[in-house]
Amino acid sequence: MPTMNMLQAINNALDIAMAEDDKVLCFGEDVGIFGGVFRATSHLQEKYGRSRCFNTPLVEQGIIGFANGLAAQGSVPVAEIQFADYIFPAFDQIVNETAKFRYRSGDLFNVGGLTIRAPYGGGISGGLYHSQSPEAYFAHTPGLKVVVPRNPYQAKGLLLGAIRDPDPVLFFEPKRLYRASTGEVPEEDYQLPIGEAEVTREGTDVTVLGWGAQMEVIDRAVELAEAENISCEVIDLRSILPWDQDSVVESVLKTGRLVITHEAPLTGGFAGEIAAAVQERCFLYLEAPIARVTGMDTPFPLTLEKEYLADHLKVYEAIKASVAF
Amino acid sequence: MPTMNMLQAINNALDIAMAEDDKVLCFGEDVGIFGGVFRATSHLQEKYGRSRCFNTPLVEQGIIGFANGLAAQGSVPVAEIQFADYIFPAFDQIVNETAKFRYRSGDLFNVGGLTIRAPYGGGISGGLYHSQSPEAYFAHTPGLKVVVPRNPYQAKGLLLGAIRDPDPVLFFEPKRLYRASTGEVPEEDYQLPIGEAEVTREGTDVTVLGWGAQMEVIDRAVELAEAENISCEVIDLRSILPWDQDSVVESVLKTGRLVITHEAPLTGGFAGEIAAAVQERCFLYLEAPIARVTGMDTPFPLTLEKEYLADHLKVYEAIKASVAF
Amino acid sequence: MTKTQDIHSPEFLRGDEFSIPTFRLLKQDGSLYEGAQAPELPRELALRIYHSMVATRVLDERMLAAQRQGRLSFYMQCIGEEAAVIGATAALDDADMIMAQYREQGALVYRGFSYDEFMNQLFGNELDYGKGRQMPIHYGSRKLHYMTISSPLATQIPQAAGYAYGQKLADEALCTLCFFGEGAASEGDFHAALNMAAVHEAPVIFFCRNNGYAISTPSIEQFAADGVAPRAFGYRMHVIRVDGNDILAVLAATREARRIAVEQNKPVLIEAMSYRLAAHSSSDDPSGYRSRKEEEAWREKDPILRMQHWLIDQGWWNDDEEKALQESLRREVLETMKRAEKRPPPPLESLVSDVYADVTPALQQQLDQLKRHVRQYPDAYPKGVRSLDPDVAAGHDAADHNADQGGK
Amino acid sequence: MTKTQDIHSPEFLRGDEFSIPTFRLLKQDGSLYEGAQAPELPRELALRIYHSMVATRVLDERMLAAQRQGRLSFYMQCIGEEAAVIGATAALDDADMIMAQYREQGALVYRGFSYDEFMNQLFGNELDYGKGRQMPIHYGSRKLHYMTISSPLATQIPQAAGYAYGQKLADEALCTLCFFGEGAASEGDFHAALNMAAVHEAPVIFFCRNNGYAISTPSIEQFAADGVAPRAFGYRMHVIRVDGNDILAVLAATREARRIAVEQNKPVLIEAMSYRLAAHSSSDDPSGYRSRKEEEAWREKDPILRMQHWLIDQGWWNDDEEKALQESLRREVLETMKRAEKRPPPPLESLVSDVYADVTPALQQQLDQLKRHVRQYPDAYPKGVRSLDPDVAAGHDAADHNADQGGK
Ligand SMILES: Cc1ncc(C[n+]2csc(CCOP(=O)(O)OP(=O)(O)O)c2C)c(N)n1
Ligand SMILES: Cc1ncc(C[n+]2csc(CCOP(=O)(O)OP(=O)(O)O)c2C)c(N)n1
Ligand SMILES: [Mg+2]
Ligand SMILES: [Mg+2]
Repeated sequence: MPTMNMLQAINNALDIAMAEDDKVLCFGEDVGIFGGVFRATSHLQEKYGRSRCFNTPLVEQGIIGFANGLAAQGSVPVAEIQFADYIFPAFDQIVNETAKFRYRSGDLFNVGGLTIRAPYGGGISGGLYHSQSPEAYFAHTPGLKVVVPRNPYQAKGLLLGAIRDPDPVLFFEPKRLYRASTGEVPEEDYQLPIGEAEVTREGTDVTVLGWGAQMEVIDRAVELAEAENISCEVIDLRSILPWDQDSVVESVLKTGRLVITHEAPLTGGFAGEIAAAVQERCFLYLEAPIARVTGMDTPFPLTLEKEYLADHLKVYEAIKASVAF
Repeated sequence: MPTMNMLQAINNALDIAMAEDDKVLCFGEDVGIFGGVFRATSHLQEKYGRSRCFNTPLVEQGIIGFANGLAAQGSVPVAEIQFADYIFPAFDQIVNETAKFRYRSGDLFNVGGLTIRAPYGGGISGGLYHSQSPEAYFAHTPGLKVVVPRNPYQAKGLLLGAIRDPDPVLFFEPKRLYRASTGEVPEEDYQLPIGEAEVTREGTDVTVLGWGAQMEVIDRAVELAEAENISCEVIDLRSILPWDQDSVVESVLKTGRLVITHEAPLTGGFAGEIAAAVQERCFLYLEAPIARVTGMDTPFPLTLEKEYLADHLKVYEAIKASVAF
Repeated sequence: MTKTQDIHSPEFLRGDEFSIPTFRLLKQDGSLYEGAQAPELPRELALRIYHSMVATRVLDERMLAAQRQGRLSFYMQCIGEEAAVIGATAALDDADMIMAQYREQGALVYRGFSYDEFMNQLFGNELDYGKGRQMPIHYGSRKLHYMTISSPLATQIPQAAGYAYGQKLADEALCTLCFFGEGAASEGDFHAALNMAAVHEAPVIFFCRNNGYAISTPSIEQFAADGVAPRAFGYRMHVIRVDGNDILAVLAATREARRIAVEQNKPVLIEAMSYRLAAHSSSDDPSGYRSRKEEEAWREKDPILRMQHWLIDQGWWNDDEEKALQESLRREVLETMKRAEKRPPPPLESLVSDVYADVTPALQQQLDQLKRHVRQYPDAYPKGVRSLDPDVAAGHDAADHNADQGGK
Repeated sequence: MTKTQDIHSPEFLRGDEFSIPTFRLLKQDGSLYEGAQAPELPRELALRIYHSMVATRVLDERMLAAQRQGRLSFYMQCIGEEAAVIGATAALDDADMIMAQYREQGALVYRGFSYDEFMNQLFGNELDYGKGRQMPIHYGSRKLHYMTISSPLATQIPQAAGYAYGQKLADEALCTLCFFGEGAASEGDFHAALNMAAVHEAPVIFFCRNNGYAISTPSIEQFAADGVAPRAFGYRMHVIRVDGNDILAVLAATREARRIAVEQNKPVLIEAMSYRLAAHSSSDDPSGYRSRKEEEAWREKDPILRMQHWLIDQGWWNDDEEKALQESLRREVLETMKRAEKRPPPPLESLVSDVYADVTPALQQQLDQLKRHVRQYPDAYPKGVRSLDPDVAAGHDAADHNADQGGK
């Protein structure tokens, strides 16, 4: 099996989707001949022509508006937003249009073919506007699906799943891992399920939950914890919306403890939703308060980024505190 | 003391603010001679002239962009978004600009003078796009303040507080109550504090928390509950961001139970944040899971709106279930 | 890079240099302007257009009255703009996609949307294709290639560009026509749409109904330029301004626009100059922001009367036919309205379907919980409880109608 | 309502009719075009402009090198566009507000932002006015009326309209100049801004740097029209296109634009035609999307050399002066860079200040928690721990500098 980094895995998934179905289109700012500023769409224009892989003008609301129209028409657009921080000009098209297209028309029309890809997250010295993790904004929006992969294998399988999913999917890519994360990825076509969490490590003392680049952070924290004989069950949520409550609840019923971590600020972050739902379903089984390890309630900083981030040491401390409660 | 409905109270607050400080400007779609589609800005153009109260072109991102610039310059803009459902085209200007203006400039510049008013909420047969309650989208955004009044007295005092607050404030007005809610409102200038919840009724068995139009729903539910001898403590959160954790926690430490209700969909709604924070701080004192009574995880419907809404009967059932747990 | 002429003194242009003329063919009395030539318009098509205009007007008048009587929560009229909307639609292939704003019910009438179909949407009953989820006037029809209306303004404009681009790739020789108001054209989405359509050569017709107002805001507070048409220069886009009350001019202009769009894969902008004769909606009262006199001046330019005069001149129409048409339409509106009012609401399940292609487990749980709740308080939720009672649900005839009206 | 001429045949305009010329004064050899007249430009001002252009170039070259050496995380150069940026700034009153995109450091140089101030921002140290929160090149200066740069494109354009409207109400006889790229002009905010400024008569100059590219996207994939200038017609806005490499033309055009803005309260659009000679940023490599040949052709139009030739012709400049200037600037850049690099980072408290006017209790708690954590793992957070150690914090000289550099 070949080794790929996450960008290669994503590029490979797009290639497979475009080869298979000529209704699949890839576009966005600098996506054409340049292959995107991160090169996720490299060579796709060469292979599939300018009408199927192209640069757009610099206008996110236009990109998603155009993509909504294409999807309604029956095409399968994969639109790239250059950085998740720049998805907000398209917020109306996504939240008021994409999300509500099928519902408001009573299923006469839908934009289920749409996938929106965007690199998200910190750890790359990006400051306020190249570091944000906006998944929670979209997770409050019925009608959308929100997916975040943790490594190249997941990225390829989930992206193919997203493109073929009958609902519109926001696919947030942890850009810190684009080149840093490598692994074996099958050449051939495969899909991973949307809406299902994955238990990546079994344990008994505490459940540690995250998604995307935080999974690497969790792994490092768990290593420290296991060295102290704390047995951790690790869950990659993978889909933020809809999210796999049953898997999380099942784990917490077993461990009695839950630590959730994400990069986005605490207040209104998706960990709040998870904590609220889990305390409701696991109330009598919880042995410690559900802990959240997140970004601070500030815009994303630069020079003190390391201090700001929800890193492995903070997660480790939260695990210890939970077990010691 | 004169009796006012909520629109009159808001109009009165704007009038006082404009009379006091000629840097205060009111603008938005149809805000000028027409006085806004709900007439919240009636007569202000007559009184203060077209340069201080005016119609804008139909472009929410422009309204808020323009308002951000005015605020940075030292003016005190009070921008109206005709319906909260139409605030999303301005999402980028609010979330990436308004919220981060002071932080990113190291306090060289700020848009603290800005207030954004928008009618929100359901119960008026408005369907998908005249009923939304988007407070949670903004509550995940450090740098913003988010305020929701429950009655005319609160509306006037909180709006004057918002306009004079040194930070940008989103002021969501429960449009269902615009004319339906009336009460005594002092003619003169007064302010209510931003960031402080209010205990509107004391009780011992369960804390029931909400904001805006839900407070009326809560009152009806509590009436039913009190008839069953359930003693309810009722809290109006008033400020969603920053929110008054201490007051809520204090109450829950006393009652051991919490029911939170909002109109917005469940998943990612602000009740999740409150529940997550409260379970952390009150873990050993909770006698039942924190309950959330909210809109369903769908776009806002029309014909079946009554069924959809988090009404008094649903809140009442949640109170009973919490007490019976 | 741009290659233009050089100048050596700083001369500013202002746009006034380039005034865009208005294309007109038909005078109010039904005769043609000197030098004007009517587009090809066989009698049958002319009558289809005229019938649609009248049917739209009758519907509008009746439904506003119904709203006033409290039978309907909300309504929006097309009055005064029937020629713009129906003329544009008649210039299209019936399979072209239409993406409208909300004041274009005439397009649906022209394509054959029945009064029953209108009424089901207006009353949000169980036969409404939109399943009673949107406010009145948010029609849609898949079989008639009419995209379901969405309230947020201008969002359909970039969508139309994308839809048309997809049509081009599918090589269907079809185009998309996108209606919007001069107010909506202020939104950022307008700029995004026109630019993207021009760059990517999408076969889309942007049809701006400049009716002078956006709710209370007159167009001079909407933009400083002479209308919306000059914006086309910013995108190097074909553009024409047309008298929106002139059915022949609208038809001719839109036909030519369609030819450019479909044959050359180029977007076109049409600005139809008209006037919103009615209030913005049933919630609005225009007396606060404009004069009766202004309204009267425009009432004299009524597009339906103008076409009627022309038809009579052609010998294709007479007063008796007019009377008969009006009467039969009025009767039909009343009958269909009564039918629709009586129909039950959509079932409780419709609250959670279509959020996703399949109902998610979490939504199913929310529905089940709601059902339990409604059963507990049946009197509090008369609409919801109905669909819970299997006898009631089975007893009526709605299911039969569903099959042939679904459109999808 | 719009009153225009009538036509009776459906003629579509395409905008090609209205080609906007380019205003030029100075040839590359330093001589004026025939018939051209230089704007009033006393020697002292000319040299201030020229020094600023050179100082910007030197800064750009040195800092890109520093980035390549790994001393700096990121950099963006203005190379090739110095005349556009500095010429525009020199036409303003120094108290006019400038709201820039990110490639306009020349404007700051011209207004007197010191190399120290640049460096503190670039290295995000404790003296950075922005407190080390934004990426390099996000400068701002309150005392120099230069709005802090924000990465999201085009957001400053409607803000500039609002800022200028506030200036008008304050009756200050000042205006706002807003810089943006031809790429950013595709954003919805651009349309919003120009329309609002035109309708509300804000004294704002929209200055578009059309440098041919938005990262890899050439302007022909950005818009179908001949540049950005024709969009002005859509707003009935004064517009001029100017050779952006021609310092005299930019100066003359912007002065006239300022006069229109301040005296008539009318917005103006200027499109400066130039070329981004360098890569988009230090993260970019243009060889994948454009040719050396194209770059070389533009390198021959270097705006600094062009002005230098003119200055030499005036007898105001010579090679020795050039050499001395270059050397002293290079030395200064290196010295200030070394100073800035060595300065400590902002204190941990800066993570939570300025989110709101006052630190909220919740943020104070988050900070306290972070402090405890950093104390527990001091080696993991070398930057953060520094400000926790009172001896270290008191020992250095930063506090002294803070007072006179704060700008606010
Ligand atoms: C994004 C958005 N903002 C505001 C509104 C509220 N609104 C509904 S119609 C309307 C005026 C539209 O005017 P115009 O586009 O000229 O169309 P007309 O009503 O004249 O046909 C406004 C402001 C909306 N529906 N969507
Ligand atoms: C809203 C937004 N979208 C995308 C980006 C990423 N981005 C940064 S610069 C740039 C190109 C800008 O081109 P242009 O406006 O022509 O300015 P230039 O770099 O040529 O000076 C892009 C796409 C951004 N910063 N903001
Ligand atoms: Mg209109
Ligand atoms: Mg550029």
